[in-house]
Amino acid sequence: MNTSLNYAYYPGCSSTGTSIEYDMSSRAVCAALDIKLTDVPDWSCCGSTPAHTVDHSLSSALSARNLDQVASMGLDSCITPCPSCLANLKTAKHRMEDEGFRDKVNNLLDKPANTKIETKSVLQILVEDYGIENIRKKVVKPLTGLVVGAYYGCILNRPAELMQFDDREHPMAMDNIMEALGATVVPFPLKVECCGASFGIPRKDVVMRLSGKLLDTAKSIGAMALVTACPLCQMNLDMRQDQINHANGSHHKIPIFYFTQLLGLALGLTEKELGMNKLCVSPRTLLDFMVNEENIKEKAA
Amino acid sequence: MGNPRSESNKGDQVKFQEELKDNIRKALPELDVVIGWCGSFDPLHATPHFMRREEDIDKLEISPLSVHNLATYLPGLRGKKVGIVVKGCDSRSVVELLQENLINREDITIFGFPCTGVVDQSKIKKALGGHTGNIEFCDMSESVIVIKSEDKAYTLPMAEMLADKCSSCRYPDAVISDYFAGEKIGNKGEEDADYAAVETFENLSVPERFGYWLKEFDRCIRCYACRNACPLCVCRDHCAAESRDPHWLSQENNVRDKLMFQVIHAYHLAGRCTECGECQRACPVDIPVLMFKQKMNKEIRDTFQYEAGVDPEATPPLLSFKMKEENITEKVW
Amino acid sequence: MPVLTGKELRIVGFLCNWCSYGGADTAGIGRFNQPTDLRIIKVPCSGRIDPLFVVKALMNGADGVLVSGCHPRDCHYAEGNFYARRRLEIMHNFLPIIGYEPERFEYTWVSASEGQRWQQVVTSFTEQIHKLGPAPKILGPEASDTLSLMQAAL
Amino acid sequence: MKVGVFVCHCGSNIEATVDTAAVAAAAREFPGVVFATDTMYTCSEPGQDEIVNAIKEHNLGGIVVASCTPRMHEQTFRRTVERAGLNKYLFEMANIREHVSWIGKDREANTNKSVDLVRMATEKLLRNRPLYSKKFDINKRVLVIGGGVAGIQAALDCADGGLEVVMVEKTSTIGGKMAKLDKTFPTVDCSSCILGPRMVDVAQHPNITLYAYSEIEEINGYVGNFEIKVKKKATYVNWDSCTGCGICMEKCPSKKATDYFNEGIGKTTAINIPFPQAIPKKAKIDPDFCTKLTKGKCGVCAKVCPSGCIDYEMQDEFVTEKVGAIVTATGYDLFDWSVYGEYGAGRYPDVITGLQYERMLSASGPTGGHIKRPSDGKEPKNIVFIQCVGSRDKSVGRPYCTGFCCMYTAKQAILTKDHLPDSQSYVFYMDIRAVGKLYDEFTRRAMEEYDTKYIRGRVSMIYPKGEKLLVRGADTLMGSQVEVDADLVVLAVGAEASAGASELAEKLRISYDSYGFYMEGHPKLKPVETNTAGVYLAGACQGPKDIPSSVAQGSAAAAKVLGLFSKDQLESDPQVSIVDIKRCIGCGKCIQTCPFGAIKEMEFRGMVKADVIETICQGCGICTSTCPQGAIQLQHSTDNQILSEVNALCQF
Repeated sequence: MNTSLNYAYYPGCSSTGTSIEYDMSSRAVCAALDIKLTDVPDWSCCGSTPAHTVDHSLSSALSARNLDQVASMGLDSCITPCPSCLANLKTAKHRMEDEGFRDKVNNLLDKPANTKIETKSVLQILVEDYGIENIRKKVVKPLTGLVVGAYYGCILNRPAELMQFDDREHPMAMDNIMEALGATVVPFPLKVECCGASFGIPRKDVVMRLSGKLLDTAKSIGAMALVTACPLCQMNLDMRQDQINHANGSHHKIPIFYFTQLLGLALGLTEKELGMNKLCVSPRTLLDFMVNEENIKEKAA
Repeated sequence: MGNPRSESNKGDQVKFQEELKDNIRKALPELDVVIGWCGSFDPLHATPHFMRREEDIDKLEISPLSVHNLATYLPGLRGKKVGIVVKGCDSRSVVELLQENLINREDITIFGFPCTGVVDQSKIKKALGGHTGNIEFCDMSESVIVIKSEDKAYTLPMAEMLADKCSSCRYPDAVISDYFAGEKIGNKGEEDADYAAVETFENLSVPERFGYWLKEFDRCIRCYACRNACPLCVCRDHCAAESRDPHWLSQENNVRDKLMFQVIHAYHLAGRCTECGECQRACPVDIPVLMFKQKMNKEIRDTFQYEAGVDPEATPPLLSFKMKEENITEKVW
Repeated sequence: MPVLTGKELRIVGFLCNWCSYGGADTAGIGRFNQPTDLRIIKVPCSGRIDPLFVVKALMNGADGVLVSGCHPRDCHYAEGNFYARRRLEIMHNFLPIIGYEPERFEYTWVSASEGQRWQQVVTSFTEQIHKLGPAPKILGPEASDTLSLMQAAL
Repeated sequence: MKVGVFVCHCGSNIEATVDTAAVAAAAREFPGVVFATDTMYTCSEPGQDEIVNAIKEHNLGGIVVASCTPRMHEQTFRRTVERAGLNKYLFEMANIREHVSWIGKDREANTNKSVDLVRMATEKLLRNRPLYSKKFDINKRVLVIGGGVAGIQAALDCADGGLEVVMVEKTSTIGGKMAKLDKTFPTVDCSSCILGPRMVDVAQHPNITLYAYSEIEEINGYVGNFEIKVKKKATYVNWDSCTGCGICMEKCPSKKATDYFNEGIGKTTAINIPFPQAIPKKAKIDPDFCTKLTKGKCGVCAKVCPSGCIDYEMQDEFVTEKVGAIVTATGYDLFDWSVYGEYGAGRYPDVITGLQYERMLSASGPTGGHIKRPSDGKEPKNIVFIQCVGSRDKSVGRPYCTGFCCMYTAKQAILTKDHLPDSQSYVFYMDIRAVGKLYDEFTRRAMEEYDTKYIRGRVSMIYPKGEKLLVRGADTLMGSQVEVDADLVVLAVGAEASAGASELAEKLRISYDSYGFYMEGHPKLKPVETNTAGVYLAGACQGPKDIPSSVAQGSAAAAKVLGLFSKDQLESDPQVSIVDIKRCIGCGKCIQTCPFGAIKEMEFRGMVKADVIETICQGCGICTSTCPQGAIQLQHSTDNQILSEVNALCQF
């Protein structure tokens, strides 16, 4: 195990709002695992906002600026919890391999863009750099009794050539982590399906249909909860669960966790540190159930 | 010079020379001829010496003047029982000839001795102001050469008069011998090979390098002394340089064919040349023709970790191959 | 014919009969456009290519030499390209001492089916030679003839 | 030598971008050239006659034709000059079509380049010498590698033609892929009923020696005289006494062995005969699963075998066969479809290959001809066929069309309805390629009479939904998304060269394309020959083929072999090395590097010299580039000939 994991950390804008619990739990988990995170100084938007549909060079310039900030820290790699940020940071680097495009970006920046910085997701460094077996060793409160499905969303590992992480059709990173934490993992057949996020504003009906299908499927395979690694996926499934139920006539009440939250729980962190209270679909019953199950197991032992 | 001589060395030299003569005396009855060196037309030169009778042995002289690589004679004497006195570098030529089946081991008796280097006559000539006629006296110690010529006396530092190959010599002792007279100095391997001169030259610009050779070869008189002195130029009368079939070179006096010949020579020696330096020594117009061979050897060493003239059983790299070549990176298009 | 000044340089190719010559044919059959500088000499096998042919071509005025044979293990004669690889590699690395850029000579492997690869090899090798420009030509019997020209060029 | 030059227009193929008249005019100035002209089609009869007439009229001693690649017409023109009384090696070609006119449109540059190529050819020709072939005896036996339908056809045709045939088959039975099929398209006749008798013929034919469960270890020699080392893999059963009674199979306690014949649908015993009609019908032990061989415990088969033929100590055995020609019929294997993550990459048991489905359909297969889901053994209702899995897909490195999947998918859809009248089949396709006699009619029947729903589009995802598999794809004709709840998904997996094809090609010294398929001598005119004399191709080893094409090529290869063997002696290629005895110094470097052992030492006036054995020399010329003094020269590619070409190009 690498004892001195040290990364520049790019939180991304959702981390200050809708996915604050993802940011909290990511930081808490890394601290608990002795992974040193240093915030990218004066970080700004990554450009994955509507900018990227309007102007590629502007979008990439935003990413390039943040990558420059990383370089100014004397580091050559950076991690972020958000797959959307990650995709845009990687896309910018990829596009800038083209000289003409790089010139355009450089015109928008004060200094030539750095094209060397590598970016990874928090999930990726936990799996690849820290290692699942090392996580397993750190578990103090196993997720006994929890039956969970892992939902990765569509951009965490796609396009495969760009993201360079896990299998594009059948990722297992979160499944393996959950298994290491003592949960019962049910294979989630729609793990890389689209939740409809990109239609979130103009076509809510699409979100209702697509996310509704995800929840239906979760229920059909007996998952008590889903874990995600994406602020948008989580938001659609969690915050909009009521709207989905309403639109589809369903009655789901499935807690949607960030994987870092459950990881933190197993590492013995408090619910507060992990922002459990920020979830819309209350995980209360489930959390109590797990504690209860663990007690039964201990007694039996 | 690479092998420091102690003051007691001269005494040793006399001793091993006597031992060497004893060795030859013992072996000569079984042999047709033993080749060594003896004094020549003036005290500054030695000449190859063919010993057939016992009394010839007394004339044998080993000194820094024993410059000739006597292995050059061996293929021509094939079929005869031949003894040969070899410096370390000469012995490597013998190894090569054995490897290429051009001489038979059972016909050859090899007499080795610890060589401390031979002189470069061109350097002496230069030190003497360009002419070496009428040498009246020459004496050599470990550190100096004292020469009297036309009433002038010169005291030249030995170290500066040694051949370049001797200053970086890695094989002072014969690598193969039946008799060895004196104490061995100790050989080094191919990894210690020193190609600084080649590397320095390669740092010159492309036109500088090309221009250098054009200028050097401009004075080549196509005498082929370089080839004739080479112990491994075994084609002799059938050299590609003078043949019409194959017709590699014209007989015209042009610098292109002169240069081409040297490349042919270097390539035909690839993986075979032991850098004995005879080609360069023999050149009457002092063209540094050894550098091509050194460059070739450097590439052979770097690519195949191979050095010629060490192991009579080895297969030279250009006559063999590996399915996967560790040190060859092919161009990616 | 003289090279078309400003348009072409003199590039000589040595191609083995079984793979690369066929690959060049395949490129032709596929109408894969290529620069016109290269002239191809067909030999039975890359193992037939004496590296001295390469030097001969350069000294006689070629600006670039390209050798192509079957891919390793695919030699029609089983071993020819393995010998060729060693010999050509050594010559490639030797060239700088004479005063030729090693990039003037490349060797590679193209199979009879790889028309597209052949097009790519020819195109990028031709570009490479054009980037280097014309090689020094040795003119006349005396070195001075060439040297004065080189001086003028510098 | 007086040289004549003919510059071909090749219609407009050359003339369009090369000024052939200017090339001919330039050629007239070359030393040695006394006659030069441009002609419309030099290879045509009048074109050839023109050459013959010019030779006679101008007393020409050699001819240069500037036209297409020598791989196309060198033989043609050699015969032409021979017809005019010249030695056929007094001829050279300049390739101004494939290497000039077809690869650039710059007429000035092309013309200039053509002149160079003609000068080069002329300079070489001036150094050509007449060469004469030697005759040598041939061994009129033929080796057939591979016992699939193409190999069987080639072997039987050769054997019926009176040749001794040696057949080497990798698996323990012949029959190949066809033996695994239930029915064949477009006639829907029983595959084993038509193949079975042919397999029996192979076994019973007095002229055929069959080595099953054997592989080619080594091939030496050349056309007419190959020497083949065959590895007979250890079967642990003495086949001389095995009667194929099958008692060992009944009693073998190790019943979990992979059933290769049934494509992994079901399991078999460690000692097994792959299927009842196997030829030879002999048992073999799979050493990976036999507990006697893995753990040293068991020995049941040895106890029950009535003829005592079990031998656990058996080792691989090598035999040598001498033949004069080789037919390669190594067939194909299925593409490894597990790269398709969207189809589950092998995670879902109810996603199977077409060949697995075929075994299921077969009455002698593991399910006795019943279609069952591998996961739960239930009868499927909705069956989805996906075509072009590993065909026409650049993203997985398989851009070519396998060609027969459209047809076998239609066949399987029809058979599905026959087996399960209540079922519904869906076929996701890209295009329907039904080129062949009665083929298109057949796919129409699948759609119209058997109510198979054909959906034009690719499948983007398969995922489990309860017990079913949800197949989602695009219907590109409707422009909509389609989802089918399937019980079983059958993938029409494309073909690729059989495993080990490239290693065998290296032994045969033939070329193969980037997918491992063997290269034919010429895509149009030499479809069964290879560029190695005496080696022929049959069946899918040359490219994916259906049964009729494979059989046709098997027969064609046999015809080629019979043609080759119609003479008692072959003419050797005179383009071999010769030693100039005066120049040779006997260093033996050529002997050391010759890959064929074609050079030996000889004694000449007490000196050692090299000597070439003409019939063994293959003409590679490694010796020539090895010999420093140029004492050994490859004729027709001598140092002087190549130097003259170099000089011709580099004189400016």
